[in-house]
Amino acid sequence: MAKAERIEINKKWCKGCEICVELCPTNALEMVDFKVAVKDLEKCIACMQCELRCPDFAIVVYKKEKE
Amino acid sequence: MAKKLEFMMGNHAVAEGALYAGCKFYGGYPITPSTEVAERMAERLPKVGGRFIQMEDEIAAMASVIGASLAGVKSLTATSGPGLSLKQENIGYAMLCEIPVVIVDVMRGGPSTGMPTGPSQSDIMQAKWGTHGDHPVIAVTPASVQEQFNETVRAFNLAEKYRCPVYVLTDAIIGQMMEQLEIPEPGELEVIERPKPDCKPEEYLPFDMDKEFVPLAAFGSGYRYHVTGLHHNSDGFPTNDPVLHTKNTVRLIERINKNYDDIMKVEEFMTDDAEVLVFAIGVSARSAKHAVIEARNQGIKAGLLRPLTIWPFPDKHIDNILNKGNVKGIVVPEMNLGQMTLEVQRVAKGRCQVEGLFSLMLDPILPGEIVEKIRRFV
Amino acid sequence: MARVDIRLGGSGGQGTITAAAILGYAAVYAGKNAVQTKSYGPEARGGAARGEVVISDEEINYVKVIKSDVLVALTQEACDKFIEDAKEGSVVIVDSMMVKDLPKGNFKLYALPIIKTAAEDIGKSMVANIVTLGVVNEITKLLDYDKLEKGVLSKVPKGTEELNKKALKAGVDLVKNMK
Amino acid sequence: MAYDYAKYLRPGKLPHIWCAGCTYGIVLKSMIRAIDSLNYDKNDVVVTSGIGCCSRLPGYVDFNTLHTTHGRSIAFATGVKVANPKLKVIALGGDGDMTAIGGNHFIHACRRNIDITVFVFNNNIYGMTGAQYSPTTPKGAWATTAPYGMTENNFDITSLAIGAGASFVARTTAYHATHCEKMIKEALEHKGLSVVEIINACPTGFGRKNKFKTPTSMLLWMKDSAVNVEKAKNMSPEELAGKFTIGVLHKEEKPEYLETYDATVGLKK
Repeated sequence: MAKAERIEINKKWCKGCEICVELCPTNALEMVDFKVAVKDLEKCIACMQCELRCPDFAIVVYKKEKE
Repeated sequence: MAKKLEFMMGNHAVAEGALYAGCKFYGGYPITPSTEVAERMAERLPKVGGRFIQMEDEIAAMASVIGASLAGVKSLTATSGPGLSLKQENIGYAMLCEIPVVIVDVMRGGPSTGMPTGPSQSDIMQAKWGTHGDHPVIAVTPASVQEQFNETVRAFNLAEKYRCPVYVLTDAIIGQMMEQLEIPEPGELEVIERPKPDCKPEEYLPFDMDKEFVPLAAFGSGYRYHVTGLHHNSDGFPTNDPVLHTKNTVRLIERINKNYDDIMKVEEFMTDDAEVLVFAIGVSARSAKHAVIEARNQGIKAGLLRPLTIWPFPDKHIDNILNKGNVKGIVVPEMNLGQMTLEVQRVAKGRCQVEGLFSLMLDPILPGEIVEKIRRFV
Repeated sequence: MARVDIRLGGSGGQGTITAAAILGYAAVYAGKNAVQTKSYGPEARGGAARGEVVISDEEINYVKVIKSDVLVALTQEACDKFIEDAKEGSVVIVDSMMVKDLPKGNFKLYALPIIKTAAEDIGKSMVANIVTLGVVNEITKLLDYDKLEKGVLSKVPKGTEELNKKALKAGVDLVKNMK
Repeated sequence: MAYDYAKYLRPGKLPHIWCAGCTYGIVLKSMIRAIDSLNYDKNDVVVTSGIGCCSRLPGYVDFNTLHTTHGRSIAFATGVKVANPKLKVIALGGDGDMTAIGGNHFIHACRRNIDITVFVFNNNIYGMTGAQYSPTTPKGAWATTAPYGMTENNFDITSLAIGAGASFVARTTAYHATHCEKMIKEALEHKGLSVVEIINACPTGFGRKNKFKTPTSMLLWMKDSAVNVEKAKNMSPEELAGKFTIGVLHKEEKPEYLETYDATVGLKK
C-alpha cells in the first residue's frame, strides 16, 4: 500500500516544530527526541503535505515509481 | 580651441560636474537650497542615457542611489541639513557596505528646519559623525562655481576609487550664486571608472577583509553576492564575531587614512612665511583670501590654508606649516559656532593660539572682521 | 579693471536680479570675472529687491556686494535703503520719475527717466531692467557695447530680442542725450 | 522525484535562523518553486529586504541579494530597477517593515506602478525584536507593547495596495503553499507593481500568547479562515465573518513607470 519509497529526514535542519507530524493524514510520522522520525513508512500515501509544509527543508519524500 | 564658457549657478555646476563624471542616476527629494541640482539632473540625465527619480522622501532618495550604484551606475543625490539628517542611516549603510555614491549637502542654517534659505557651514560635524558607529568619511569643499563642477568630478572619482560614499559639502551662497564656469573638454579632467572584478564569480569575495580594495561587481553582471548592513564577513554574510567587526571597521577607516595624500587637497596662499594663518573652507575661505591680501597690504604676514578636502581632516598640512615655527596664531572663520575650530585646536596641540570667528548671520563673514582677528596675533 | 560692485535696487518684479545676472553673463563673455549673488541676511528683509553682481579683471574673492561702486535705484524705497551703502565718489543712478527725494552725498548722481523710457518709448515697462543695463554701461563703460548686447540677447526670452535690443539702446541714448 | 531546492539555495547557509514552526521557510520554498518555473537566469534576479525575520530570506537564496535598512526594501529596489530595468526585482519585508516604517515607500511604489514585485510577509507582529504590535496586529490581540490588548485599528494590506495604485494585488497564506507558489508566479509575471500579501505564522511571538497552542494550529487557522476570492463572491457577509479572502484580488493593465518615463523624457538609449 505504501506509496513512498523512502522519506529522508535531515535531523540537523529539523527544528522539531511538529508541523509535519500533525498534518500527516495517516499518522506515518512521529517525534523522537524533539525531531521528526518515520514511524511507519507503509502508512505513507505520499500526499507530500509534510514536505510541502516543512519550513526547514528537513523532510523529503521519494515517491515510488508507478508500477 | 576656446573653452566652453558658462555663467552658471553653483548648484547647476554640481549637476554638470556629475554628468561629466559619468553619473547616470539621480535619486532625490526637493529641499532648499539644493533643489536646483535635482532640477538640472531631471532635465539633463535622459539626454545622456541616464534616469532621474524624485523619491517619496529623503530616506528613500538615499536608498535609491545606493540601489542604483549596486546595479553598476554612478549615482548622485543632493540635499540640505534636514534632509541629510534623514539620510544618515542609509549613508552609514553605504559606508559599511562599501558602496560608492556622491551626496551633495548644500548647507543651510540649523538645527531643525532652521533657516531654509540661509547659508551656513554647520553640517561639518554632521558629515563626519551624523551616522552612528565608527566609519570613514570623505568630504570635499568647493568654494567657487568652477570648483562645484571640478570637485563633484573629484568626489565621484574618490567614491569609485575608495568604494565609499563621498560628500560634496557646499553652502547656500556658493550653491545659489552665479559665476563663470569653464566646462572642461572630455578627457581634460580625470574620470575614474569603476573597476570590475576579474576573478571567477565563485571566488568573488565582495568584502574581502584581507584586501585593501576589492572591485564592486554590478548586480546582473554574473557575480551573485549578498549585501547586508549587518557586520559581515569577507563573503558578505552576517557575522557576530567582535574580532571581525573590529578588523573590518578599522580596515575601512584606515583605508581612508592611509591614502591621505591622494584624498587630501588644499590651497595654500602665502603660507610660506606666514605668521598668522587663516584656516577656512567654502565661501568663508573666499572672505579669508580677501582678508589675507588686505592684511599683507597692511604689512602683516598672513597666509591662508584652504582645504578642499575637509574629511579626512588636513592634519598633516597644518602640522607642516606649524612645524616651520613661524605661526603665532590661527584664525578659523566659519559660518557656525566653532565646529572646525575645535579640530584645528586638536591638531595645533597648543603650538600656537587658535581662534575661531563664528557667524550665524547668513551672509559671508566680512573680510574686515577677519583682518581684525589677524591683527590680534601681531 | 579692479572689482566693481554693482547693486541694482528696485521692487519685486522689476527684474533687477535678472539684469544683474545678464550683466554678469555678458562680463564673463567679455573675458572678465563675475559673481552674482542672492541676499539672505537681515538686510534682505523688507520690500526693496535687488540684484547684485561683482565684476572684475582680477580674482573675485569676497563674493558679495557690501558698498556699491554703482547703485541703481528704481524706487524711492530702494534709494532710501541702499544709498547709505554707496561708496564715496561712486556712481548713483536713480529713476527720475520714481525717486522724487533725491539723495545727497559724495557721489555722482544721475537722475534719468528709465521706467518712463521703457513704458513710453519701448512700450513695455517690464524692459526697464534692460534700459537700466544700457544706462549703467554707458556711464561706467564696463563692457564693450556689442558684448553687452550679445549677452542680453542670449538671455532674454525668444521672440523678445528686438524689443530688448531697443531697450538697451534706449538706455545708452538716455545717457548720451543727457550730455 | 522530490523537488530539488538546492540549486537556488546558497550552500552552507541552512539551517536558517527562523524559529521552530515559523512559516517563512514554507514561503521560501514556494518562492523558489515559482521562480524556477519561470526559468529566470539567476544573475538577473535581485531580491531586496528590510529588517526583520523575513528580511533574512535573501541571505539564503542564490541571487543578487540586498539586505537593507529597516523599512527601505522597496526604496533600494527602486534604485536598482531604475538603474537597470532588465533586472527582475523582488522587494520583500514583513508587515512592520512594509506598512509601518516603510509604509511611505510601499504606497509610493504602488502609485508609480514600477515593475517590482513586493512580498509582504504578514505575521501580525514584530517577531525579531520580540513581539511588539505592528500595523496588522488584530484589535485585542496581545503584544509586548500591547500588554492589555491591541488598541489600534489595523491595516488591510491588500486594500492599501489597491488604493495606492498597485496593478496586481493578491493574498495567500503559508498554509496554502501551492497557492502561494501560484500567486508569487503570477505576481512575477505581471508587468507593473505587484503585491502579494502572504499570511504567515509567528508561533514564538504571536501564537503562544494569542491562544494558538502549536505552530500547526496557526496553519490550520489559515486553512479554516481563508476563502478563495471567487468562492467568496457567492457568500453572505455572515458566512464571511472572521474569514479572509485569498487569490488575485486586483489586476489591471496600466502603464508601467519606467516605460512611461523613458517614453516621456525621450531617453537616449
